[in-house]
Amino acid sequence: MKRYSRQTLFSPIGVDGQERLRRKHVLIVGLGALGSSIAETLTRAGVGKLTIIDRDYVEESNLQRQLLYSENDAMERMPKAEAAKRRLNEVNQDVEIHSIVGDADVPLLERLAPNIDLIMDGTDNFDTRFMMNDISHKFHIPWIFGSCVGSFGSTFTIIPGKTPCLQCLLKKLPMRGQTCDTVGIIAPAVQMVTAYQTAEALKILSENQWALRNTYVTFDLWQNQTLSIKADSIKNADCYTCGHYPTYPYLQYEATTKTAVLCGRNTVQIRPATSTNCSIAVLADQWKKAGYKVSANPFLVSVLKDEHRMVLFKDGRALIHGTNDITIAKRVYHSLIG
Amino acid sequence: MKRYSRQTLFSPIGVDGQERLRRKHVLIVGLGALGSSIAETLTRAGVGKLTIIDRDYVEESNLQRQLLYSENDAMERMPKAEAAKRRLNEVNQDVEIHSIVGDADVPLLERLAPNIDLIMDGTDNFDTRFMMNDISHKFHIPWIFGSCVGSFGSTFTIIPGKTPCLQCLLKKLPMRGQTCDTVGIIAPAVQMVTAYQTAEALKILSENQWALRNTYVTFDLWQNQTLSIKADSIKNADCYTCGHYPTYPYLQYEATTKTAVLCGRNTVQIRPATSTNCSIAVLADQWKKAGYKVSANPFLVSVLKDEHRMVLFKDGRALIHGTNDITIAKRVYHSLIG
Amino acid sequence: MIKLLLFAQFRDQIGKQEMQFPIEGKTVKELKEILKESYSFDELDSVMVAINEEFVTDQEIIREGDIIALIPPVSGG
Amino acid sequence: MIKLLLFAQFRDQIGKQEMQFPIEGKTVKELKEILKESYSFDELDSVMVAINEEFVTDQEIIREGDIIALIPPVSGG
Repeated sequence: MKRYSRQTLFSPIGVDGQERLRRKHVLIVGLGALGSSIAETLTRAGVGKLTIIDRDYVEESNLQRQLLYSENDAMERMPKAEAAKRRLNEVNQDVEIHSIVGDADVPLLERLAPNIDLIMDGTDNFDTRFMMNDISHKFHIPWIFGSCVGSFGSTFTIIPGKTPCLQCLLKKLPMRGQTCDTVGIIAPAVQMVTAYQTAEALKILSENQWALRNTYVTFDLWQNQTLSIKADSIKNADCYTCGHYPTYPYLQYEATTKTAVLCGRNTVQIRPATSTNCSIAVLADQWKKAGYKVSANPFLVSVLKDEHRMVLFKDGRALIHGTNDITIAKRVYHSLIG
Repeated sequence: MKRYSRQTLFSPIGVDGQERLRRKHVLIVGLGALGSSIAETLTRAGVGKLTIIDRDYVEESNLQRQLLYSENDAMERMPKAEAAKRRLNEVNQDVEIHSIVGDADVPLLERLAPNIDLIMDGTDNFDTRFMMNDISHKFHIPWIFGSCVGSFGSTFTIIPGKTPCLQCLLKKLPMRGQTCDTVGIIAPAVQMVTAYQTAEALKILSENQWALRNTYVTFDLWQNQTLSIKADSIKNADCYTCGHYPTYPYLQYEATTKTAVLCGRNTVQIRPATSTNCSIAVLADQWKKAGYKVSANPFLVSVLKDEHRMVLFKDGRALIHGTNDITIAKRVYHSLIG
Repeated sequence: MIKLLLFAQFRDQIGKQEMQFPIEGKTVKELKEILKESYSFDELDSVMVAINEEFVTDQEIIREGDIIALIPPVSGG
Repeated sequence: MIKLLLFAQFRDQIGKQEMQFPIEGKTVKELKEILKESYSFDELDSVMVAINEEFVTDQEIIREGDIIALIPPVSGG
């Protein structure tokens, strides 16, 4: 165990905590900036088993902030889950890496959940996060929310039966259009979120729950702001996810984002879970600022991103033209809307 | 510039800021946990040129927290500066990496300084930091201090002519024996320090000095403490480094740590810059707790670390037995004393 | 008087990270309405509100000297 | 009464992260001496002291209600 000597010397972990880490299985959903950094830290730390999920492949514009990936991965358009696994194996062969190239949808998460000790948030959209939140509570698995954009980030550790859940915090799916593809992102903001996330993960995995932070942290590294906010009082006893009579709404078919390939049109339709009233003007404005070609009328907005054109209707429905591939369509959609 | 699109979309950097980054040359002193993380972030960010210095080679016990390095590097005992360079080249060929396997001593730092825009602290000892502090002020180069141990870390951005310097903060060389080899270290503490350090670096390199933090940050990730401390009032006008009549004491021969190989004895002697009264009892106690074999009397303490025995005298002088190699001797010394 | 801390896009919109506001006695919901009208803040429905480093609901009544933070959820990662 | 915040080894030594102390009117230097005698804190020479989130010198006089942080420099990296 010489390999982990600096971690076992840290007295709250110690040799026993290291052995507990080794027996744990962590699910990382999403392997973008947050997910790849979390995966590297937990692999180096000697967690027993990681299951990593991502539907995307490595692109040149990922390299600025996404650890694990090399220029070669971008050139080969390697799926992130495979590229990550390859590098993680070079870094620590002791850790069993189970990689899944695909969508983290309800059936997949329900199948994986029974064997998982902790879920880490590496996603870039609230659709998936609300699913993870329901899975976490249905199967009594802690999960650690994290998100960032620009120089701004947030994180919160959610313990079923104890803390408020993501629904208690957010009430409804936010839809804002502030994404890494519209307002950018700097790597230190990612690192700060994952430093908080992985510190909490090490506490849970080494069974030091007493040390958990219990606050929602939010910061802006460029503006030099940090806030640590108590959240206990907003735990909602009637919450459909963590309340007394849970229904796990985001695991129901009606609540999941629907996609359909429009035959012969080289187009995918995406219909979000809840029909939000999206502010087309705000989105159009943000996309213009980010340098995309945009045209809008009161009913819809059309935006060109690389070789795809997305048309977004006021009710939140979107058509992604230029592809028959649902994965690509979802990527375009979430990169522009969040 | 598609590669940096998420960074140029971040409006305080933008396309112009990215071009400014590309024209900068950063010196990273030390490539342990802090240095390797800083090097990876700045390389991915597209800084024009990095000079990286480290005297050490990769060991198995580094892998738990030091990015860039693989099991293979540890097996081959690759010098850190070379192993780092190899990985950085895989990650971003645009960035020119100049690697130096060796000691960051006064002559080397004086030779490099005239071409450097920013110095990043990746060291594990205050000897080197006080030298960097003097170099920074003599050549008017900003530098960003960082340090960590256990779950605890600190960072401060030092701007010559503006902020207090490391001497103003610390007055004298601390000598405490709390090092990663005695009380351990968890990777998230490293990441948090480097998130702060690299955010400040991006501000300086993209010429957004207005956004600098101006406080000393210290945190404990396990105890959930963070403090951001104003430091202006301790800037000392009589400081020998940043005051009106600087003498740059740590660049003088008398103030540098002296080493001597004791011929025929397979032993190196290390004599620290200032003769400190070290508390032998405290050090002995810490080393015992960390699991090393220790014996002490009122005049000296002897500690066994791997195949080396170090004998430390009350005046701070140390003998490292079992080697003729000054680099190895310094490594043992700093890993146990700091 | 209360102090309003602004994060992310709210800060960008106003151009500073804090504002003073004479709004004690009103609820968080009323504060949101004022912000919407006077500063055309958007999407205040999904923003999180903390008073003195503790999350509160829309019904919470604001008191003299409170420090109120508006925290927008962001989705990136 | 003042509040003392303890970091790193000081926290470990006392076993808690804060303490109350009736020490207003005294200097930081005197506080250090008391801590050395009563709690056998070591190496207080090189510790950094902040009062209300601002670094101070040994000569600073402590006032009622001050929050004092003892910050040990650590060398690791």
